[in-house]
Amino acid sequence: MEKDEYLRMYKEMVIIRRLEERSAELYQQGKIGGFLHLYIGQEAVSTGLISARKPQDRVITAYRDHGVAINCGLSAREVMAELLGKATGCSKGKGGSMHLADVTKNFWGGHAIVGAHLPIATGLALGDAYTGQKNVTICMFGDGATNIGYFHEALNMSKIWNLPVLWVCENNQYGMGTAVERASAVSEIIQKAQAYGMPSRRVDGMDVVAMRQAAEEMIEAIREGAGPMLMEAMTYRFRGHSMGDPERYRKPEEVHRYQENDPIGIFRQYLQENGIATEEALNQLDDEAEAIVEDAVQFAEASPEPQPHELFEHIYVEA
Amino acid sequence: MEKDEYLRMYKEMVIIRRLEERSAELYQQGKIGGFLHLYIGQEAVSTGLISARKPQDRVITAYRDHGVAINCGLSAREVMAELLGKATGCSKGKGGSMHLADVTKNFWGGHAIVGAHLPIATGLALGDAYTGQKNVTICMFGDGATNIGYFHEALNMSKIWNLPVLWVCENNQYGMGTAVERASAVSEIIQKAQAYGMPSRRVDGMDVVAMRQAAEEMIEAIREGAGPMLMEAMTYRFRGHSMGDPERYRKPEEVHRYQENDPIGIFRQYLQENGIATEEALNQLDDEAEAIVEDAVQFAEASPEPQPHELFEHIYVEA
Amino acid sequence: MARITMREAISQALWEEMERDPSVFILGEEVGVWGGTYAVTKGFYDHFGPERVRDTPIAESGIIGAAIGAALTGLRPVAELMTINFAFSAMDHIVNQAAKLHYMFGGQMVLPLVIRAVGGGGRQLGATHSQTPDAIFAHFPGLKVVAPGTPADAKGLLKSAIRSNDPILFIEHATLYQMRGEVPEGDYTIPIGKSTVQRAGKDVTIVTYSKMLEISLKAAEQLSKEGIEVEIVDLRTLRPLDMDPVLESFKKTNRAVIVEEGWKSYGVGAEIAARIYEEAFDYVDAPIRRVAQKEVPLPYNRTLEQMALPKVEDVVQAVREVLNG
Amino acid sequence: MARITMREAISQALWEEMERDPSVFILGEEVGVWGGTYAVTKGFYDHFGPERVRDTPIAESGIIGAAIGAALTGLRPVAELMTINFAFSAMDHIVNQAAKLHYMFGGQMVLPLVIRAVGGGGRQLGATHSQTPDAIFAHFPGLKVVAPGTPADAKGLLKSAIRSNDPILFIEHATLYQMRGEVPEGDYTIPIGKSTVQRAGKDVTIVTYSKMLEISLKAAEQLSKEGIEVEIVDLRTLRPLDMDPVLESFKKTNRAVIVEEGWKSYGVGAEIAARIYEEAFDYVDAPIRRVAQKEVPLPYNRTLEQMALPKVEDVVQAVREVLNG
Ligand SMILES: Cc1ncc(C[n+]2csc(CCOP(=O)(O)OP(=O)(O)O)c2C)c(N)n1
Ligand SMILES: Cc1ncc(C[n+]2csc(CCOP(=O)(O)OP(=O)(O)O)c2C)c(N)n1
Ligand SMILES: [Mg+2]
Ligand SMILES: [Mg+2]
Repeated sequence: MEKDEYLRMYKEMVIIRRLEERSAELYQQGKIGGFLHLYIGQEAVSTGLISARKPQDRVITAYRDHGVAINCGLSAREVMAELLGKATGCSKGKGGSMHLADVTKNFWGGHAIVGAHLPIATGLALGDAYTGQKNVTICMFGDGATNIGYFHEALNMSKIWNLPVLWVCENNQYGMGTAVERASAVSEIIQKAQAYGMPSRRVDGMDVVAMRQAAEEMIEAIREGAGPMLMEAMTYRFRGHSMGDPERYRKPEEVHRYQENDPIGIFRQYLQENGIATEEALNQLDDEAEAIVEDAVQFAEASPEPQPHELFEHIYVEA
Repeated sequence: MEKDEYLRMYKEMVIIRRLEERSAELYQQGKIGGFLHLYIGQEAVSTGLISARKPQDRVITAYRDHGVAINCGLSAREVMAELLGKATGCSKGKGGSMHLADVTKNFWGGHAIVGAHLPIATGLALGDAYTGQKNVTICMFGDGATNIGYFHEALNMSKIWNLPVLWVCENNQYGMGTAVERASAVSEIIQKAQAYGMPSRRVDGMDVVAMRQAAEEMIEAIREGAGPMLMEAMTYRFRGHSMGDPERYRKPEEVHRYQENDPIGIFRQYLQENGIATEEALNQLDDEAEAIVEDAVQFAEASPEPQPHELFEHIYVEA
Repeated sequence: MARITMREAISQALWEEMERDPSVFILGEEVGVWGGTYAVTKGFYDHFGPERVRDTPIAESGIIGAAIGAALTGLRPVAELMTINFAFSAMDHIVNQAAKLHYMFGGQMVLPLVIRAVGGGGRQLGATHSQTPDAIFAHFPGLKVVAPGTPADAKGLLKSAIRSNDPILFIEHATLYQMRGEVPEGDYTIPIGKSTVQRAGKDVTIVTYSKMLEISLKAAEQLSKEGIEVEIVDLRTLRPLDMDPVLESFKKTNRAVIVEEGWKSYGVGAEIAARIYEEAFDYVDAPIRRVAQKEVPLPYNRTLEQMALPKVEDVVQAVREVLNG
Repeated sequence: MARITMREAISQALWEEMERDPSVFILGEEVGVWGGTYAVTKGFYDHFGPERVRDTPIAESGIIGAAIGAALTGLRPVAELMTINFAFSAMDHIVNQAAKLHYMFGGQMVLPLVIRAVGGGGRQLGATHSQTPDAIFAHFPGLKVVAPGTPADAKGLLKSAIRSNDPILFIEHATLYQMRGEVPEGDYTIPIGKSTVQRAGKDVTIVTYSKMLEISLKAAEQLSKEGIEVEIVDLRTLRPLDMDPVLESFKKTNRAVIVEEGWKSYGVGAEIAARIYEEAFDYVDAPIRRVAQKEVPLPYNRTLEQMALPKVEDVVQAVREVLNG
């Protein structure tokens, strides 16, 4: 990897972190409504993963989507504006936190029904296979999502049709308050790949470099016709499931233990130890990231609400 | 096994065969309506399987249910009457071929939505676990049913809760016209058990003795708390999926090859070779079986239609 | 114009659209090798090949989800649900995904998607396999729901549906496949969302669609012999609902009967009746009647099942009632 | 009588029934350790243990299927769907299994099953998470659909539901959980399938239920200041539908407004309007009005979302219209 690429990734991770922290504040202030699922702690997963895709590769994920959106190249401005429900948001204020998307950047959302986007991902890849394009679809979902039938139907179909999908389970070890072993008969999610005769790989999702490398290898193999694969990224969310989670299901010590394993801290150390960046350079990136997020907040706050007539737009393409 | 038990099983298989043949005729005559799925070729599966259960063990299956009903102890009369939609049918003429049941015999139906009865089976077993009864639930389904999400949700739940269910896939190698390998990423259905960390076993479903033995072992292990298991019974349906199947998806030679492997013929030979029954004794059982089915047809034909007011009965328990 | 069956008309529309546009393809259970459970896609697999006539596993959510995804990439999938009863096994993908993606993402996602599904009772298939739950799908804004009652409409509407950029549930009726009618050859389209008068009359307006059009036409013939001339408006599309021809007719006849195959409560007839009263209150001369299915899960037994389904005599009687009412 | 919230009332009903009858148990996502996403089952897990307050995987068909199976064995499961929007992911099990097994097998299967589901919009949850699709469930004979609008009704109806031997979908409204009201202590039941007058009046009848009762009561207060006395009939149960109190009221007022939160087309109001016209035609003095949600997938933006939902002013205006109409 080029040095610039490392730094770009580092900065993206910090942008995500800052954006999530500011979102939490704006939620507390009542400026963001609905459900808000923060990506704090999981930044390395999508940053490493998405950095390995080509622009023509499609990305689709669940409602924990702010980080993914940034990694896909959406600006912090249009993400923040969407969180505030503004007309300048990437989904025109109609989607909100759970429904970010920008199809021109091949980011296909942000989906709020657990697991329901997996069959859609199969379809995105089917579309590419049908037209003979060598694109890969990257579909991300949580550990909890692997227990719903949609997962099963989607993975099976992708395999019988040998479709170019990289299935990425972000195993943050809980689906809301339910620990993975209380909800899933097997706690290693990769074991589920065996039911589909699908290659699989477990990756340290706190290590962005490991994620990047695994993603590159798997995406290129899929692009070359290896068929769908399942990646399990081991990670942890530092915050509650969404805002207002009483967090009765885990001990603060557990959270602290993981927080010491901060993906941004790990990457920082890696960059310094390998002489890729100095502390000052990283601090400067931190400042830039912070400025970007602050600008985004200001932009979003200053942006207009959608016009009332927008309520009746986009129900159908054809009236 | 006792000699009597062998003979009882043999006779049951022949009753099923005759009953299915007569059903086909009655369907052609327009006396049976709707969909009719014959069990011809698969008799050894449920005969061996159900013969291993205790009366308190629950049985639930799909729409290919006539044989299972007979094995569960429903009379040929009430089965045939149901096929003809008569008031004397086991479901009062309201269910038809796909919805046979007799809960007093612990036969919980006959279900027509592919795979939808699997979560219900989880619930039957959950009921027994809740009340501390050592009953086993036997849930049968086709190979095609293993691709729908219901299968996944049900098997996973049964395992995390360690419920007493024997999952039995009747792999007759086709779901309608779709060969198992065209629909399922793995063509050995038992491989799907790995996604649930569930013990599994493949059994020759044309051999009633093998079925009986495997079922005994698995049912008793489950009764003793081993948790759910998956059995795959390898079998074949000699007739079309239902009446009026154009059978474009398989060659007559393939069907003939399997027909030479007739489960009744195999069992007949086994009984003679092991000195359990003479040819005459078996012929006599054949005659008895035929007489039972003929009597059932006459009974069914002579039975009354449901009263018109029945249309409005049983919508609710409480008005 | 050729006199062909509804099955042939639908088959023809599919075939022609596939020939015309390589982005149109079919997926569903038994659509390929088998030739379609109702033989609608017979011969397609051999002609268009397995990529364009794609057999799927039994996985309804998977099928509709895959169709949605493919549509998002710009293709024009026609997903077949073997029967509409299995739409419940794909409900989320139909009403929560297909119906909402365009709106929810601010218009950037476009889904040129057709879901074909066969509905209707009367074939002794029992409660789970005999439903006409059209109204519940029509309840969701974002989805269009089309249900033709004649071979010509089936062809014209299906072609329009395939060319449309909106997600459309296209409901066919199993007992109409054999029905014959004149169908224009070649490129024949009918706009989605337009009701139409299928029989002119002056005394009573019957509002109906799909299979019940046939029943209503028979009733009309019978009534005509008694000198009662019924006008029949065929909705053809349940959402968006075109009330104009209904209201125009009603303002002439001042009396209406609504005939639907599904259950009465919370069904199609309720909406039509409510709208007529709302939009033509001053023209109402008698209470509007609804003819619909008895409110029971349909039983297997033939006699009971027939008792539960709306019949010609029910329509005739309802018309007499509104004339006397 | 204590003045408690709807949340407490529901919680109380569940708690008391579980204490009373060991065959009652709860299953669903986050009902246990978490204490219920809406805190309805807070404290239950510690008191009743993991067998009776069973956390499940995210697998809605699995949950409802398991509840059906357990009910068939004679238990009384109360299955919780985290929100009614996820009912689409269990649609087949709700409308094809739970609603039909009793009938289809000739009465031999009995399902004492309650499915609790939280519905409603107004919290900026976006299109997939804000629905009020009550009407579509009420369309299916075999299922009962209950949706209380006051804490007392919530308690009394939930207790009856748990004791009932029929499958019941019990719809709660997320924005009503904080609502307070007098609730009888201890064994208090209300029969399923009975509408009731929640406010007496003589000028106009409002027919409504669930959250819209609150909106309608506010509208009534406002109108009362202008001397217009509205009578409010709360349906409470959508199937079986009890029209008696509606018709009795209507025969007195001769004017009606129906207020529902869901979409208008093919919604609850259509059915109520159609029935009033059918059963009290001679009493109609003005067209019946429906107040309902705008026909759009609910957007996230707060202003747009509020525009789409029925408001007090909408009800007030509709009442004025029927008085002038
Ligand atoms: C079908 C469905 N059921 C339930 C929910 C409610 N819900 C939202 S997120 C969630 C937990 C998902 O956990 P997981 O897949 O592990 O993702 P994570 O939140 O950990 O990223 C649940 C139960 C939903 N949105 N959709
Ligand atoms: C959810 C659903 N989808 C489709 C169907 C139509 N259908 C009925 S049987 C069947 C094939 C099932 O195959 P399999 O499970 O292998 O059982 P078999 O018929 O071979 O015994 C299909 C597709 C259905 N009944 N339910
Ligand atoms: Mg998780
Ligand atoms: Mg099979």
